[in-house]
Amino acid sequence: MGINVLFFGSLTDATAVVELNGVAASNTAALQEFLHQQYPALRTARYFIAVNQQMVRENTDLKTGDVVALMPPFSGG
Amino acid sequence: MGINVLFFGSLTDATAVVELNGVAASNTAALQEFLHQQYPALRTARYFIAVNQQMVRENTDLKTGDVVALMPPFSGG
Amino acid sequence: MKEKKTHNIFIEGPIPAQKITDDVQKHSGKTGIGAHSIFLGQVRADAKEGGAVNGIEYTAYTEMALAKMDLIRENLFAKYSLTCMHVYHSLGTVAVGEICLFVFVSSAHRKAAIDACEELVEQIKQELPIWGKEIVSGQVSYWKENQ
Amino acid sequence: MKEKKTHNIFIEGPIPAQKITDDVQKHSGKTGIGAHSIFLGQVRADAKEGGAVNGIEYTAYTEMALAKMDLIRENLFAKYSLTCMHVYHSLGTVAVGEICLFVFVSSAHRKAAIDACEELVEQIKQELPIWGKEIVSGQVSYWKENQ
Repeated sequence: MGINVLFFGSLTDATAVVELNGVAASNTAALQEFLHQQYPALRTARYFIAVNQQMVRENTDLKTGDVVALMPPFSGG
Repeated sequence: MGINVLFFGSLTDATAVVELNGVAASNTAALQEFLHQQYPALRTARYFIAVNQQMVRENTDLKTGDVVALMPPFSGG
Repeated sequence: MKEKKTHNIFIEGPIPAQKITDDVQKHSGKTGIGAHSIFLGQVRADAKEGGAVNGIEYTAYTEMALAKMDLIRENLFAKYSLTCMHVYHSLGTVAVGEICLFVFVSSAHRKAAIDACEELVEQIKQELPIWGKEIVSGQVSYWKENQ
Repeated sequence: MKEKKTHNIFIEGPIPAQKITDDVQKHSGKTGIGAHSIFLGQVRADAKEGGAVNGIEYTAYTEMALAKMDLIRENLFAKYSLTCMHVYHSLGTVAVGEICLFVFVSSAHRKAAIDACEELVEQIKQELPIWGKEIVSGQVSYWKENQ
């Protein structure tokens, strides 16, 4: 199980994938550390984090099955 | 020749005509006095005056060939 | 001396709804446009003494309205960065549910289009010599008053 | 518990211009409506290094966008006196000159329709997780940034 991670917009240029399944991470800070190791270009990218579609600004605990989205600034319309 | 007078909107209920030709009046005040005599219901009506399509707020001299429009508040759209 | 072209804005009867799509499509070749702001006035079945409004009958001092509209257009083009501006207003009878006013403003960016469209609608209502008579029946009608 | 209906706003590819007239006509029976305020986003041929933009490719976090859109809709209905509100946004590729956003707000009076439409457009741009990639050619593209 673990965490489901989604990448959007310009972040997919850094990751070359749009989704990771079954990532082990107990909170968003640990998840970010793992992702920044995996995809160094993410370190300098500006992005927001949503946990289960709710935007979070501070380090947030994660449990198995949670969906974490990494989203660059929106540019719809 | 004289003055050409146009009535618009609800004022035509008071006058039963939309246009008068060849009215003798040397200024807008004199014209209004004449029209209020002719059409008493105009006295209590709220209206603006335009001389040759320019709105006028004060008594304005008229010459033969001028077009004077009596216009109630606009209600387009 | 600058030559001026007067744009007609008046359409006899209701504004055909198809005109909206047709006019939008005419702008697909103007590739600098990023935003269209459109306002439509639709005739309401307001409740009046004697029944509901069935339609509005519009009259205007057309020469003065067109001259005034040209000035409004000129001022808005000077104030905002706009690509196009189109205005159509009905004359004669427009039934309930039909369109009596079509205002269409286009710009590279949304803010100019939206702000100019809003200002244009206000100025059309306040400054153009147009009058509406709300028709309830053959016997009953009321001269419209703008809010 | 209040049941919630999620409205889909996404359309694959460009929004057909004909939809604008069709949607306006669907509202002619709602005789309490006096004003429609419409906003359209059109893809611009912006000049970029490598050439002019040919089109925009839209992607979204659709589930989150739809949930957020429902909240925006609810808040605007609470704030303004509105009859209807409809939003359509493209996904996938939209060519220059085509429509990628269609926002349609109706009310008895112009002020509510115009103010709500403007606020809605801002919120769509700022709060919906949607991304545009400006395509110049097969080799060259730029991630769009909203102003």
